[in-house]
This record gives sequence, structure tokens and C-alpha cells, in this order.
Amino acid sequence: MNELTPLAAFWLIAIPLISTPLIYLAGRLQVSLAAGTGMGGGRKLVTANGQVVVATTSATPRTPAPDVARWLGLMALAATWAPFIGATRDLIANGPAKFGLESIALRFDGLSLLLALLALGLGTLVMLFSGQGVSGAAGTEKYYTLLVAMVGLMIGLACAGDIFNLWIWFEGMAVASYLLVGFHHEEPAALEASVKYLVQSAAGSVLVLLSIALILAQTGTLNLEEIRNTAHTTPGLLAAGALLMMGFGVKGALVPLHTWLPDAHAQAPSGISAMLSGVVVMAGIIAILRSLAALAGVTPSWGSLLIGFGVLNIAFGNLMALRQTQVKRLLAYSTLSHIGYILLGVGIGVAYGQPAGTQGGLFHMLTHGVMKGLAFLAAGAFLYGLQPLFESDRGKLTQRSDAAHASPLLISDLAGAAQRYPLVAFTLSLALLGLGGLPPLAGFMSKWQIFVAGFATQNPVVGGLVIFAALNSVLSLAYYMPLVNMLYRQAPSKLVEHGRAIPLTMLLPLGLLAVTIVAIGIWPGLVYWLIEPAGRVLLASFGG
Amino acid sequence: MSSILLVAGILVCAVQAIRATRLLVAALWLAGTSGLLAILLYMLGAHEVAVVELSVGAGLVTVLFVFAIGIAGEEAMDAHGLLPTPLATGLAILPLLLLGWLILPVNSTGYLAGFTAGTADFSNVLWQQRGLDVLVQIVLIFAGVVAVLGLLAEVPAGAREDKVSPAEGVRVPSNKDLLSGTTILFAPEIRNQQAEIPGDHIAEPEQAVEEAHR
Amino acid sequence: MPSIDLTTILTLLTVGFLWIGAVAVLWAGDGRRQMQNLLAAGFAVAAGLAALGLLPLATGQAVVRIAMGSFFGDFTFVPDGLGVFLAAVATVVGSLAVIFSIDYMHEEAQLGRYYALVLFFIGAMAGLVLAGNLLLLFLFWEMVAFCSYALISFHNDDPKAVAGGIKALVITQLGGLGLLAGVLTAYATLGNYQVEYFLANAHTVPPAALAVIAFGFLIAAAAKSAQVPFHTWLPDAMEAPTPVSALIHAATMVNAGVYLLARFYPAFADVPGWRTAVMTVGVLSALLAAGLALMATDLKRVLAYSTISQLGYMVYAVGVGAIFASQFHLLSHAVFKALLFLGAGAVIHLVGTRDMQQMGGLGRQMPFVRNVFVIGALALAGIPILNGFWSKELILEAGFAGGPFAAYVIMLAVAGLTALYTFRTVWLVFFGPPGADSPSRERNPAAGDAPPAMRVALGTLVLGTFVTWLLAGPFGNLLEIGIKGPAFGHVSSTLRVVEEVLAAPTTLIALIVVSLGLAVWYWRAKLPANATASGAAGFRAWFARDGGFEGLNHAIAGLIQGSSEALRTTQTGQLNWNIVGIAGGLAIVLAILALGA
Amino acid sequence: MNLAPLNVALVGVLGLLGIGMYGLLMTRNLIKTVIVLQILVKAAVLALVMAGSAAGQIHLGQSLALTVIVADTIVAVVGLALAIQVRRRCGTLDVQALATLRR
Repeated sequence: MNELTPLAAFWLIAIPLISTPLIYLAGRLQVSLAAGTGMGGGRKLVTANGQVVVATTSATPRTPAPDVARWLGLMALAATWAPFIGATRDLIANGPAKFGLESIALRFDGLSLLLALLALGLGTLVMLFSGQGVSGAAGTEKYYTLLVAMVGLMIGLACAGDIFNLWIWFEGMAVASYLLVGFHHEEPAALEASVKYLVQSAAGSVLVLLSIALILAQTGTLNLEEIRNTAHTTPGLLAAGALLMMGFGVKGALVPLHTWLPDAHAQAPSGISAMLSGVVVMAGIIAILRSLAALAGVTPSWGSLLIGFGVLNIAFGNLMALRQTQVKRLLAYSTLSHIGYILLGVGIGVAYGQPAGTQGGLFHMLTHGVMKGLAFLAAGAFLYGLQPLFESDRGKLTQRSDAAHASPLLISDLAGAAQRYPLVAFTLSLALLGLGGLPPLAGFMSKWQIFVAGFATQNPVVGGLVIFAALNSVLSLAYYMPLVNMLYRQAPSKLVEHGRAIPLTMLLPLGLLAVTIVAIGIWPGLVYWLIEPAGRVLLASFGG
Repeated sequence: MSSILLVAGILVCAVQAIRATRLLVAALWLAGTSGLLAILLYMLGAHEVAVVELSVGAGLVTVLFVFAIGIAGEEAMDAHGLLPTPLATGLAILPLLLLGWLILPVNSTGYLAGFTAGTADFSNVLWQQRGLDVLVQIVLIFAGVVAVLGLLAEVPAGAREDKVSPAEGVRVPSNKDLLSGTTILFAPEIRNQQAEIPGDHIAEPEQAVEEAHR
Repeated sequence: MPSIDLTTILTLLTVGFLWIGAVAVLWAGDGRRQMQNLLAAGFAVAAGLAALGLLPLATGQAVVRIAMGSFFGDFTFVPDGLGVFLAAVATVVGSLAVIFSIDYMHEEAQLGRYYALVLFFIGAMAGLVLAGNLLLLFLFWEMVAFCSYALISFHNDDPKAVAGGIKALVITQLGGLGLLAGVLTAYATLGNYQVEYFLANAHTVPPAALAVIAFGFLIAAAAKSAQVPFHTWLPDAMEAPTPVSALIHAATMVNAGVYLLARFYPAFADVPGWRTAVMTVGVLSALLAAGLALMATDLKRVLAYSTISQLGYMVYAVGVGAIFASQFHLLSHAVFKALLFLGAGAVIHLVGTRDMQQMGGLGRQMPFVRNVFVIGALALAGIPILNGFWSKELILEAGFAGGPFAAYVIMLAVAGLTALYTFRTVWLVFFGPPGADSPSRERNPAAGDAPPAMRVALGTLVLGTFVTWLLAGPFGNLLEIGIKGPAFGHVSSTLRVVEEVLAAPTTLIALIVVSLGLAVWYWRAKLPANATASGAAGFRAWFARDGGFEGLNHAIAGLIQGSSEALRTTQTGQLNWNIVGIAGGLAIVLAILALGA
Repeated sequence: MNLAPLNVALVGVLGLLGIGMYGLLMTRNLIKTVIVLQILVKAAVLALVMAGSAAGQIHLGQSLALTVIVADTIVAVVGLALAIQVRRRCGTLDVQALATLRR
């Protein structure tokens, strides 16, 4: 940190990470104090002789005690915005900033900016949103701590310029997210999702390590730029590239490696689903791109491979989503197909040197983060509103045979939800329509740019793939639309009629994201300061 | 020559760890793998890591496994997996062959192209050159600890307790029944709970579960 | 330049009034129905007036230009003759449908959603025809599709309505892929989205690319205008509230396809095979739909098939190069089809069923509706003086002169078929013996005629049916504005049109065929029984299957659903199988790299 | 430097990787799955040291290996904690019982 310029970028990473112990300790302190005075709300109490007594008030509405950990977390993330703005200014004024410790390089460039914005933006909103959503569960302070840690680690990951350092950021992010996915660990389904997530991530991370070893053995360096300069075509580096792609691809949910995703997205608390889908998966893709870019000189086929996975993801995600009955599972599979669009765009950009491709792919990464974040948060709001009924009255109200089991939000549960929850329903439909690629919403614009890139190659095969992608976009309407339709049914479901009100802290993030979707859709130039440098950096790093 | 023997030993231990039907035995074979690996690492010149591998890999991790097995109990494992064995074998070997084809053998053209041995000593490399890794690792450890605390913490009692597990029809033991060693180690809020280290459960896993129910 | 300024303002207002109105209606909330009625009708009429005001101001210049950044180009609006004309049709007919809705929808819940979508729909259509940028055109194209979907499945508790809506959406969007490919190809080859630029430079586009664009646009137009083989969505769209059907058929949705073909005809006319393809689509649609209309017993379905058939005429006209005739028929069709639909809506509103076999003898009960419906039907059948006659004659004449003879003969026969099914419909609904279990009398013994707001809408349209053909001359001049090239047919005065039509021998032939159709219906009982029975049986069997297109739809949908269901078994949920993905994926990527590099 | 030990080590890495993959594919017990993950980590550790050695930067390789050992021990601990919770909630460690989320 010799120069002054990267100071902002440094604090951008440091603030969330430094604040995590504080958040945790403050949260623990509050829990202990509450336990001492018997004000633990729905939480477990520990009496003097160590007997664990579980408060039975969990069914009744909790008195809204201010949650210290949550407010501290929110403050930490809010404080992070200051260095973010500073770093953005630096980036625009002076170009990419390089900093780091000794031999480990960090680099704050357009791509870092994009991922940092996604992580910080969605993280802040999720933090705001999570207040009531996770209350009543044990260990909320751990939830907030890990959420902030995850945001910090992802920003760090975005800046990593050293391949092993990239891995450790990545692993840190993964460790932080295991508990978050299985946060409702009193439910077997949540545990199941978390287990799958952990085992598959860990297997993938080993593949990455093997690849790092191969790269180190053959190039003698871990710095991404130096690797790029020394790497030439050897079979060993080809293997390294494949291992990288598959290793990070687990988290990036490339199709045969995706199997953890629907479970994790569906079972995690909704805020975490939003983070997973909007940022964590994207961090995986950024990691693939960053590290593969270092091997750009090894073979020209990285771009084609990305296109291939993109097409596979699009088709598979769409077909899988078509028959889903659970809202969050449907959204999870739609994430798969949107990853496909991102990969397609980036792949076209890399393979054919199309700036529109990388920019379109990254643009879609941004819009997808906003739209899917909104969709999951809206689903979370519905879950919050209807959840008490799942547990108590669902059997009575809906005659569902699986009333006793863990309670997924079914599409049919949302019948007529627009009457009881007009704002949430409206924002959810906006998100879904945007995901379906209907103008004038954000999703259309980013998809369009990817398609432009495909046609600009003037290659009939790529053109055909683009048409195939567009075809799938049409197909996706066949599952988004019934959901939208369900929201506006005229005869509301019994569940909806008895749902409880949604607090303002939940509605606020929904509203903000919805406005963003419309704004980007009407005026895509709004985010070009962000997309253009990111796409340029990515293309340049692949030597395009 | 000795390295060939060592690698063979490592692989044998690893295979045994996978073939073992009892968890504890598998954990011990893993420790064996670790120990042999430590020797191999030492031979490759990685003296410090060899020590760490011996203490953490063969020591701490094994303790953790034994501990976890103690809590969770041995479980009679189904000998045959969910996948057809030929498929699993094929899927394990196929990438291996391809990888081997691509990266073996190490020869002087692809590798070692004029690298000079680094002059810095190990602690310098670890703490200064790779200092950022260590910092991030601290965050990682912190996150891991918080995650473990969270996972092992008790949850509020609710309607979900004591319900029938959908998969097995087994009655799920409630939280209070299963309070045990690890919980006490990792969950500070119940630290002064009377401990009952289930050492004897290892021998009789089924009995342990039975006890847990009571 | 004040006139340019006024043009700009009116162009923006034509779309803006509708969208502001949509927001305003939503804002008013479902609690204040009267307010919603007022707002919706007010904004719709205002937009209609703005569009009418735009008619004399039409210009080929872009009046609004918004820079959207790289890859998106400048969004422009060009209110040229063709665009302004269609915007006027959309907004005027649209505002009449909105007025009609005041009575028709007075018992419905969620009125806010209804009006907002209707206004958004009309606005999107107006934007579509005024757009001067290919991407903007595509944007509006998609918006129209979405609104149509949302309105068709407005009664979303009814699974048929939902299915019909999704079918309409998916099929038109599939066609939209053609537009997508076309626009992207145009942009990739020319580097510019402006329609004007494209039309001027189409000859520089490589022939293969131009063919992609031309046929892509044709696919899109066929899907939007419900032409063979994409026509199956339109009959199912009849689940929509009737004013919405009127909108889709007369004012907004289906016209977009014909508009697209007409707009880009100058660029595509020389693409080999394109005109033949367009004609084929038109002829097949006209014939197939006329046959289907003859078989249908659902009043709205008959009208839907007749729309497909009439659109077939328009597409055919574009194919033979008679853009003026095509657009003129579009105008006539918009007026009389809106009239027919709204009339049918009044009937259905009263009777509570759409099955014509349960109607019959309604004429005495609702003379006003009967009269206006008959007028509309006569226009559809092509009886002289009414507007449908003139425009259809123009098309047939152009087809005789400029197209293959076989196509002309078929279109002539379709004219007869049109008369036949039209009179069958009128007879069954208003004059025939009441159906066996006609609910009309029992349910609504005191049911009166159409209520006042409905009468306003219907009356205006009846007037239009009588007079729009008089505007042929001004209309011809209007179409010339801003359009380069000779394709549009040099029509300068109504008198010339009249002379031309009356003098042409084809008119007489057509009239004879039409009366033949009439006669077949009139003496249907006296035809040899065997002939009708056997002829009808084969006919019926073929048309009952909708020429197999419906089956094709089902097959494709079934295939997709089946593969989806089959794929779901890959998500076993078992951790070990999940690892298979990792190991297998690694093996495949390694193999690709090892073998390919 | 003599290349033979490196080649042998590389064979060891591949062997461990293959055994680990096979283990992940066949193991039905969750705790054992974590054991198998540890075997995979051994492969990674060995590979990193080997790479450091091959690149003439054995200390760099050691440093990476050390980090990996620590990080993956944490992962193993989290995995074991999950396994213990699974045992509590589902009464079994069998992966088969954890296949309720599917399709």
C-alpha cells in the first residue's frame, strides 16, 4: 500500500472483514445479556444451573427488540460504500489500481468493480431485508457476521491478482456460505442442501488446487499477469485449464456440476438465496474468467468451451424449470439458464474478440443479479408472510398431504397474492418478466447485447446458437408467466387471505431493486460506466 | 526407490480408508495416509509442511474424526454404493487417465525451465511474501468457527421437533437428548452443561442411538 | 418551426397519453371504479385525438431522437404516413373499445389491471408503428405480445384463458425470433438500427443476409398476424374479454404483422422467393381460416377465423405488391371487425354463452345490436357500398393483375366462402329458430338492447363502415408521405378508386361469387342432400383437425414437457450422483482439450 | 535436480485424486465422505509441494500447502458439524436419507 490511490480499494475489502468480529461479539453480548435478564424472545435460554430451557413463545409474535448484530452489520456495509465510491472514482479517473502485500498482487479494475458492486449492493439490501426473515431462529448474530464476511471476501476475490490468493478468497467465501445455506438447520432439508453444497464445493476446490500446482510447476509463478506472459501451449497447462474450469465451475454452476444449486437456493433463507444466485455463483464465474484469462495463450478454445457450457446451461436450466412447482426451486433453475446467457455472451466475446460479447455477458451478470435478487427477496417476503400458516394451518387450509414436512413455497400458494400484497406481487412480476427478457426491463437489454455480439460474429453457427438462446428465452416465458398469472388470480388462496403483513424493511429493498430493473431497462446507458470498463478488461485479459 | 514405496504405501492406506466399513478404522487409515505423506513431503524438501501435515493431518484431524464419530455414532454401512461400481470406477479412472496423459511425465522441457531456487526462507515466504494469504486464512478460520458454532447451536423448540423423518421413518431424537461432547466444546452458551463424553458409544453404535432416545 | 414541434408533441402524446393513463388508472385503485372508467376513456380518447391530429402532420423525418448508447443506437420516432395511419387506427378503434368496456366490464373485478393493460397495449401498438428504429420496433413488438398475453388470460382463474394467453405469447414470441434474427442481422451488416437507413441501404446488404432478414420478418409477421402455420393462437385467444378481442383483431396486435410486411416491402421485394412465400402464406391462411369459420359454432371463434382469413387477404396483397390495397383493407377490416366483435360482445353479454347453436331469434330482442351486426357482416362479406367491398375488390384486382392466376382463383373462392359463413353466422344468431335449450329468453326476459356506452362505440363504428372508403384518396396520399419508392400504388383520389373498381371485370366476377356464396346458404336445404352430407363430411374431418396444425402444436409442447420431465430424473438428489457430474464433466472437458488442441 | 521423485509424487497425486473421486462416488456415509475429502486434500497438498519443488521454490510450495492444510481442516470441521446435525435431525448418516430434494 505504497500509493495513495488504492487506499480506497484497500478499505473496500478491509472494512467488512475487520468489522465481522465486532458484529459477532456484539451479537453474542446481546444474547448473553438477554439470557441474563430473561428477555431472549424466542431464543433458547440458559438458566443458572446450565439446564437448557427453550422459550415457548416462538409461536407468538416476538417483541421487536433491536438486533445489535444486524444494525452493526448494516452500518459496516453502509460504511463500505464510502471506499467503494472512492475506489470507483479512482478507477474512472486513473484506471485500474494495483496494490497488494509483498508478492501478492491485488488489482482493482472494471471487473472487480462489477463484482464488488453486486456483492455490496445485494449484500446491503439483503442485510436490510433479513431483519424479520431470520428472526426467531437461533444464532442470528452468526448469520449477520457471516453475511458481512461473505461480502468482504467476495470483494477481495474480485480484486485478486494471484491465482492462489484467488483460491483462498474463494474458499473463505465458501466457508462463510456453508452455514448460511444451512441456516435453518433444524430442517433436514436445509441440512441436506448444505451438505451437498459443502461436499461438491470442496471437491471442486481440490481440482482448483491441483490446477494451481500444475501452473506453478510449469510457469514458476502464481501472479496472473506473469502466468499470462510465460504460459505457452503445453499439455500440462491444458489440463490446468480444464481443472480450473471444473473446479471453479462447481460454484459457478456449469451444467453437469450444478446439482447443488437448486437444493441450496431453495433451502437457504431467501436473502441468502438472493446472494447465492446474484453474487456467489457470479463470483465463481468471475474466478473462472480471471484464472482462465491467465491461460489465454495456451489454447484458443476457452471461448468455445464457455459457449458450449453456456448453451448447455441455457437449455438444461429452462427445461428443468419448466415443471417445477416450488417457487424458489423454479428460480434456482432459472439461475442456471441465466448463467448460460452470461457464459454465452462472454464466450462469444472471448472466442471472437467481440467487445459486445464480454460487455453483454457482464451486463447480464449485473441485470441478472438485480432481477434474481429481487425475485428471491420477493419470494422471501411471501415466505415471511405465509410461513406461520405453513406450520399451523396449512393442512387445514389447503388439504396438502405434505403439510407436515419442511415447507416450500409452492406456486399455487401464491394464488391471488396481489390482492393481499400488491407491492410484493408487483415487484416479483417485474423481476420475472425481466428474467423472461421482456422489454422494457433490464433483462431484455442485456440479453439483446449478447445477441448482438453473436450476430456480429457473422458466423452462422454462432448465429444459430443465439437463435437457440432466444428460443429458450421464449420457452422460459412458459414457466415465468404461470407464476405471474398466479399472483394476479382473482380468487386468492386461503393462505394468502390469512397471511401477515410485510414490514417496511422488507419492502424497501424490493422497491429499490424494482426501480433499478425498470431504470436499466429504459435507459441501459445508465450502467455503461460500469459495464464498458469491465468488458474491456475482460477482453483485454484474454488478449482480445 | 524409497519414494516409490512411500507413494505405494500412501495409496494403499487411502484405498484402505475407503474400503473400511467402520468409520473409526477409515479415520485411522486416513491418519496412516497422512503420516506417510508427511514423510514423502519431507523427502521432497518440504520439511516444515511435513511437520504440520503430521501434526494437523495425522493428529488433529484424526482426533476430530474420532470425536465426531463418537458423537454421531458408528453406523452399519451399506456395503454397496448408490452407483453401479463399474460406472464409479470408470468415472474415477477416466479423468485420471486423461490427466496423466496430459501431465506425465514431468520432463525438463515443460517444467524447470530455468527456475532458480528461491533464496527466501520458509517463514519469510509464508509470513511476508504470502502474508495476504495468511490474513485471508484468518478470516476463513473465523468464518469456519462461527459456522461450526452456528451449526452445533441449539435451535428453538417448535413444531418441527420430534417429527418423523421423511426418508427413513425414524423418529428423530430431539435436541436435548443429543447434547454431547462437541456441543459443549463449541457452544459456549451451554458450556456448563454436565458433560457425558460418549466414549463407550463407539463400540456399540446402535446402543448409543438407543440411549439418545431415552 | 412550430409545425415540427407540434408533430413531436403529438407523436409523444399518442403513446404518452396511453401510458400515463395506464399508470393513472392503476393509481386510482380498484376502489374507485367510476374514476377508473373516466380516466381510461379520457386518456384513450385523448390519444385517439392526438393521433388524428397527427394525420395531417405526417412527415418522413425523425421527430424524437434519444441516444441509448453503444449497441442500442438512437431511439427515434418517425410519424410517416403509414405509421400515423396505423397509429390512428389503433388509438381510435382502441378508444372505442375502451368506451365499450365501461358497460361490458361493469361487473368485473380488478378493473384497474384491465384498463391499465388495455391502455398499455394500445400505447405499445402506437409506438410500434411510429418507431423509426429497428430495436425500438422490436421492443414494442414484444410489449404488444406481453400485453396481449396478459389480457387474453385476464380471467386468470379460468385455465382455458391462461392456456390461451400463454399459447398466444409463446407462438407470437417464437415468430418474434424471426424479427430478432432479422434485426440483428441488419445491425450486424449495416451497423445501424434506423429503419430509414435500412430501407435506403438494403441493396448493399449481402443477398444471404438480406434473405435472412426478409424471411425472418415474414415469420414474425405471420406469427403476429396469425397466419399459417402460426394461426392457432388466435382462436384460443377468444377467452379474452370481448373488447380485448376487438382490440387484438381490429386495432392492435394482428395489424402489426401486416404493417411490418408493408413497411419493409420495398427492401424485400427483390429477394428471390420472398413475394411468393408471402402470397402463399396469405392464400393458405385465407382459405384454411374460411373453411374453419364455416365449421365453427362458437360465435367468437367464427369471428377469429374470419380475421385470419381477412388478414390472409392483406398478406396476399402485400405479396402481389399492392401495399395500398392491403393497408386500405386493413382500415376497412379494423372498422367492421371492431363492429362485429363489439356487437358479438353485446350479444354474449346478454345471452351468457358463445355457442351459436344456443342463440337464434335474438334479432327481435335486441334490434339495435342486430342492425349494427348485420351491417358489419355485410361489410365483411364484401357487399357493395360498405367499406369491405371496395378494399377487397382492390385486392382481388391487384391479385388478378400482379399475381399468379391460381392464387387469384383461390382468393375469389374464399370471397364466396366468406359470404357463406357470414350469412350462416347472422342467421344462427339473430334469425334462425332459437336453439333447443336457448337460455336467452329464460335468463333475460326483460333484457334490453345495448346500454348507452356500448351504443356510442357501436354507432361510431357503423358510421365508419359506411364512410371510410370515401377516404381512399386522402388515404393514398397519406401513405405516400415519407415513403420512397413506387410500391405503394399512386392512389390520389377516391374517385379514381371508384372508377377503377367499378370498371374492372374482376369486380363483377367477385360479386357473382359472393352472391353464389349467399345463394348456397339460402338454398342450402334444397341442395342434394347427399352432396352436402358427403362433401361436408370430408371437409369437416379435415378442418376439424385444423389442417393438422393444432396437432403439431400439441406434439411440440408434449415433446418439450416430456423431455423436461425426463431430464428431471437427472436431479437425483443423491450426493454420489451429484459427484458424477463433477467427474464426468472433468473427463469430458479434459477429453475435448486433449483431443482438440 | 533429479526428476524421478517428482514423477513419482505426481503419480501419487493422481492416485490420490482417483481414489478420492471413487470414494466420493461410492461412499454413502457422511462422515466417511468428509474422510474422502481429506484424501483429496492430501492430493492437493502433495501436488503443491511437488510444484514448488519443480519450480525451484520449495518454500512457496510449502507455504501454499500449509495454507491448504489449515483451510481444508476448517472445511472438514464444518463438514463434520454438518454430519453431526444430520445425525441428529435425520437419525442416520446415510446419504440416501438425504435425497429428499430432487427433481
